[in-house]
Amino acid sequence: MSALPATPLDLAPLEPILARYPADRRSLVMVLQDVQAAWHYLPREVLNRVAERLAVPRSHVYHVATFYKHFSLTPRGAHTCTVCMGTACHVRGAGLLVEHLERRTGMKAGDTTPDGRLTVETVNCVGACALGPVVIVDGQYVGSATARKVDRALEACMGHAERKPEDSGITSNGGDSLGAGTDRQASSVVAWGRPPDPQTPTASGDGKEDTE
Amino acid sequence: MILTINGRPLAATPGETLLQVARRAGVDLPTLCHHEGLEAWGGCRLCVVEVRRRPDDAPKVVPSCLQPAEDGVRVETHTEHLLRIRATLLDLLLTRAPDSDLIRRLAVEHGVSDGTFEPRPEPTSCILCTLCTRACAAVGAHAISTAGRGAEGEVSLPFVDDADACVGCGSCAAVCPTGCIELKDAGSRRTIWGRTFERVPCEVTGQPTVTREYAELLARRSGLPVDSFFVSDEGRRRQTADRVAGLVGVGDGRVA
Amino acid sequence: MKQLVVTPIRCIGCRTCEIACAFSHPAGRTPGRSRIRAFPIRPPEGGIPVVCFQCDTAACVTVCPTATLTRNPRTGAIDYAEARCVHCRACVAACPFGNIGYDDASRRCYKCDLCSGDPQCAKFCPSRALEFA
Amino acid sequence: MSERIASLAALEAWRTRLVAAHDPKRKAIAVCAGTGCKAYGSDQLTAAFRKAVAERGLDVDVRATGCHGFCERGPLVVIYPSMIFYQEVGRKNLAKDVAEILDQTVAAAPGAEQIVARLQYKTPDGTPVVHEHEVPFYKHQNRLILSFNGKIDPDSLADYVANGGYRALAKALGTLTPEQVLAEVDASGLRGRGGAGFPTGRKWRFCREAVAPLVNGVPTRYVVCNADEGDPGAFMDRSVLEGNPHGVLEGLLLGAYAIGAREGYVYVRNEYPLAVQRLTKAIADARAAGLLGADLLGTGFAFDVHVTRGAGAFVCGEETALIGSVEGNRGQPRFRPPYPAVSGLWGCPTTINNVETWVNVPLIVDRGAAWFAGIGTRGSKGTKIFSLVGKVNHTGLVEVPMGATLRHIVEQIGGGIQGGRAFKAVQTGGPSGGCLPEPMLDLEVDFDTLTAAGSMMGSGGMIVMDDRTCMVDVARYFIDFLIQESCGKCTPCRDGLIQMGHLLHAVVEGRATRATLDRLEALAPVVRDASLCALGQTAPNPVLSTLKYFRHEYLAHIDHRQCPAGVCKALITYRVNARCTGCTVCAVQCPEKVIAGEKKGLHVIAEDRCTRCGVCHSVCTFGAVDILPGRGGKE
Repeated sequence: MSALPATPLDLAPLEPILARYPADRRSLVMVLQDVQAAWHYLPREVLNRVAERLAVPRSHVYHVATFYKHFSLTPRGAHTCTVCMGTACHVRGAGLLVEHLERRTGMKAGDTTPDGRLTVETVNCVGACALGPVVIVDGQYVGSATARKVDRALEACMGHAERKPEDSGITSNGGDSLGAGTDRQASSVVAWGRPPDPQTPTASGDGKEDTE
Repeated sequence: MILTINGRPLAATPGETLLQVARRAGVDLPTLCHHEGLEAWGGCRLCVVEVRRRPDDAPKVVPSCLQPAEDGVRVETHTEHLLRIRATLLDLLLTRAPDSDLIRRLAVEHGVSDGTFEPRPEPTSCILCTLCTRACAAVGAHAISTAGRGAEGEVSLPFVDDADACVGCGSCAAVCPTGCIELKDAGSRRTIWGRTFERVPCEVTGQPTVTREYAELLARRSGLPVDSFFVSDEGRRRQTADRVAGLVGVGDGRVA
Repeated sequence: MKQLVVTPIRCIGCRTCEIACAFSHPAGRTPGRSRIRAFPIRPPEGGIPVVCFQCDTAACVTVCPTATLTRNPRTGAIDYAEARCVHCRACVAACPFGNIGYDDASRRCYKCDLCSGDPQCAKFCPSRALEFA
Repeated sequence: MSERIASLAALEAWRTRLVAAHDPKRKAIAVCAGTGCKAYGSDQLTAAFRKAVAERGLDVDVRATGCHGFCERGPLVVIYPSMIFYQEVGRKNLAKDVAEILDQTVAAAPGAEQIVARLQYKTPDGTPVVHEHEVPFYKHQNRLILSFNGKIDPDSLADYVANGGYRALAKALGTLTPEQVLAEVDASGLRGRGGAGFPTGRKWRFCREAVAPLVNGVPTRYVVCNADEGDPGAFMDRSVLEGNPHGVLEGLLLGAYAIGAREGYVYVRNEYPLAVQRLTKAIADARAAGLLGADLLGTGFAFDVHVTRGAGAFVCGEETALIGSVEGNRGQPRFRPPYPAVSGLWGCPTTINNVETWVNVPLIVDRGAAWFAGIGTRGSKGTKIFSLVGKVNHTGLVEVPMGATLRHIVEQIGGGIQGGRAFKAVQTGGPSGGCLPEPMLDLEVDFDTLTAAGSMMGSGGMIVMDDRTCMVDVARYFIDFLIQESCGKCTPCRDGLIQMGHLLHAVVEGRATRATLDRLEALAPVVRDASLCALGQTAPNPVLSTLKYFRHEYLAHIDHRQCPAGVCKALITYRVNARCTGCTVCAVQCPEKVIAGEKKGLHVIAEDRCTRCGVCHSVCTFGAVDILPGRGGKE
């Protein structure tokens, strides 16, 4: 899994979050939302502090934090690529887009790249069904997504992702499961934190967490 | 109020559940996640019965452990559909607890000799009935809870290893229907949820009593001093007899 | 309301009360645990019977997390509703007189329930050390 | 307009001032700012219009509005007052499109506007359409709720008031008793738009008549807007919240007044950040204007509303689960009775209605129950917004009166199936609904007819499927979806769905026998009848309805090991046909490197090593890769 932040966690951002809500159980889900937004995940120390301040048992905070799909107990990537798997997107080939991303990053949807730069995940409907399949890259919606469009969006937001010349340029056009899309393009692949083949995951993430 | 179970009219008092009325009338309804002393959960669904308010209504399947008794309602507890539901539920639970004697026994009683479904990858005998977490909450420790959602859910400590809140009272292990919570007592040492406690020995009889953490919890809840919990019942009875003997002036104020 | 009156001075230490209690609270097919204990005194005085006082503000009722121990309005006893017990043994630890115990074999607490209003110990006590009046 | 409106009269005065100030002949460029169009860059388009208008010194408004509904053709632009409709504006060439629209259409005198032909909508047979209401997608609709979306700027309270906003509230607070408001909603026949279609008036009455416990001395009831909209394929609540937040607030205000609640919550799902942003602004504006808070419009009525966000749990659409989530717990359903109307949020009587239900209320109070009851069928009154998506030409939000036929929606409004392919099924009611085949196309859609057909209204998702959608795969998809979303509380749903998933995967992967179907049909009623909440109770519907209407597809998977629609990987074969020109793209793109062939020569796929990832088919521009049912090669 990706590198744990080397420095001890800075809990300062928690105070303004807690100040916004009454200090009792009813604020728990909202507080967790803001913590997720601030740290991109729910650090253990923060959750323990939240339990204390809201006078709620830690077991209850853990009980709630592990229920909702939006919350993550492990650090997520600085960038997020979310493929919508709603019914409308499913019938228009979202599954093939997920496979494309899994091939591209060498990991399963839901994971984060070892260097902590990118999380690829699926969500069950984002409500932009008319332009299925939809992929969201760092909050930017990519409508009628094709593999090429997704690659371009990722390149744009991942900025200087290193290019690997020797990798064969593989892009596929997700499009409809039976390939309604026809534009083809052989751009060179951009490996986002994909470990060198053969895939021997390094023991511990050595890359320094370069969160923007 | 009067309601009928399997055609038999029965008296019921408001606030009673159908399960209570049925059991009082000797009707045997299986339950797993129900416990009279704990908040009703309604998750295992083994206790389901069919109810009809009016004779021609379609029967509605409801959990008898939660469904309140209503005047004039018609209840059936062992229809063919209900028996098939219970059998299937037990078949499903065998995928989680293939080695649990209770589940196997109940399954056999409902005609399921061995599981017909694909077992869970690593069955842990836990059937997620949450009796343990509810007992822990009732005792006031709130040390464990269910983590994760859906079929991947499991009972665990916060962050899997944070046993700070556990007081070592053992209720979770006691109420677990499939016995999948490990509690080891060796002399006065008690190990549960990966944490080892010392049960304070009774000053009179030397038997292990409660853990210090549990005594502190009981003190908070009852207002009694912490140290008052470290004498076994055997020891206390002897102390009481001594005191009475002293009051009455028999013997030299002490029991033999 | 009738109460179980204990007069220790009359006790001869014969412990019939313990047998009567054990037999009238069977655990399965065998006699259960006696809810009364007559502690022997150095001869010749006899013994001190110790049994639940059914306290007005009972420590066992206070600490019980699931309202398993409740006052029986008819008999005045504090009854133990086994179905509600979560085996946390708070009551055993809390009773200042040790009159409630937990029997691991039958997995339940045991305490005096005044035999639902007809205490057998008093009935069989040969020396009227125990009376239900 | 930020200062407080002190009285009902002040509100009306402000409205008359706004209407008078509105010059109907004034030109305005309305750019859609719903999520769909924003995905295609409508924000940049609006900015470009504003800059260009300033540079040209044109006296014309540029307004960002809520979602117009025709999302796939976004960014959508409508030129007022003549209602000229442009689609896909700025998708390919932003500057050119902006310049041409301004110079040819906006700058010209009214009536003499020239139309930029290439940005016009064209019907399937190619005839261009000028005005929005002439576009078939819109023409066959009856847009009551969605009409606000196109006109008003969602961030502007003034726009809403100018278009009749809060008139119903003023009417209620000024002339009607709470009982009369409730009676009006009851008489209108409005039924819950969340999915079950429970009569709204009756639900309000239960809540109003329930004993309200005192919370710091005040009998407390709550009104909640359920904006969880978890059904995949449904996004009408999103568009209403983003396009007309004040409409929802006014509905809540009217409900609170009728029921006797002083506090409300809008529970918005986490995947709708824009809706939360627009709603939060609308609430702030309403508070500043004295339309929320204490002593509203000087009438002594007090009501305030808070936005709470979901965090990714489909089950939270279920009322008691939603309550749990707002209370800071897991979104896990609770047994009923007690129903939320009697004991909901923190034990107080709570009315929970869907976004679309609430936004209907101001229309009913404003125009009267009789008007509303005049629309729709005997059992289902008013209009319903469907999100028409999937394999249909015009995808987007469709608002039609109850009773419109599926054919009218899919063909006339939806413009038929993409690529002229054959219609196979339409899925309604989300994971709780079912798939209806071609013979059902003439079904008049309302709550009861859909339920009778083995499906469900649900929130209104309508996913159209063609011959290249495998119905067994759809059933597997929904069961896999529900396995992820099951809260895990009760055995039949938690463990039953897992087993239904295994059985369906066996069919999809060609490992099934006829007995597999029997086991599915034996397990489904147990999950349906024994589950605690609607998620589990309706989970088998997609499976049961596909088994009922498309059993032959299941049998093709089982008996012949073939997937007729060419979807299920284990039961199809990719094979290059004669149209191959040897361009070698597929060979280059194939991740497994299993395609052999010389440049300009016919390529051949090594079918035994092909993983059926579909890349070759999708990158081949000559249609030279066929997907054949049945498993050639790889055993």
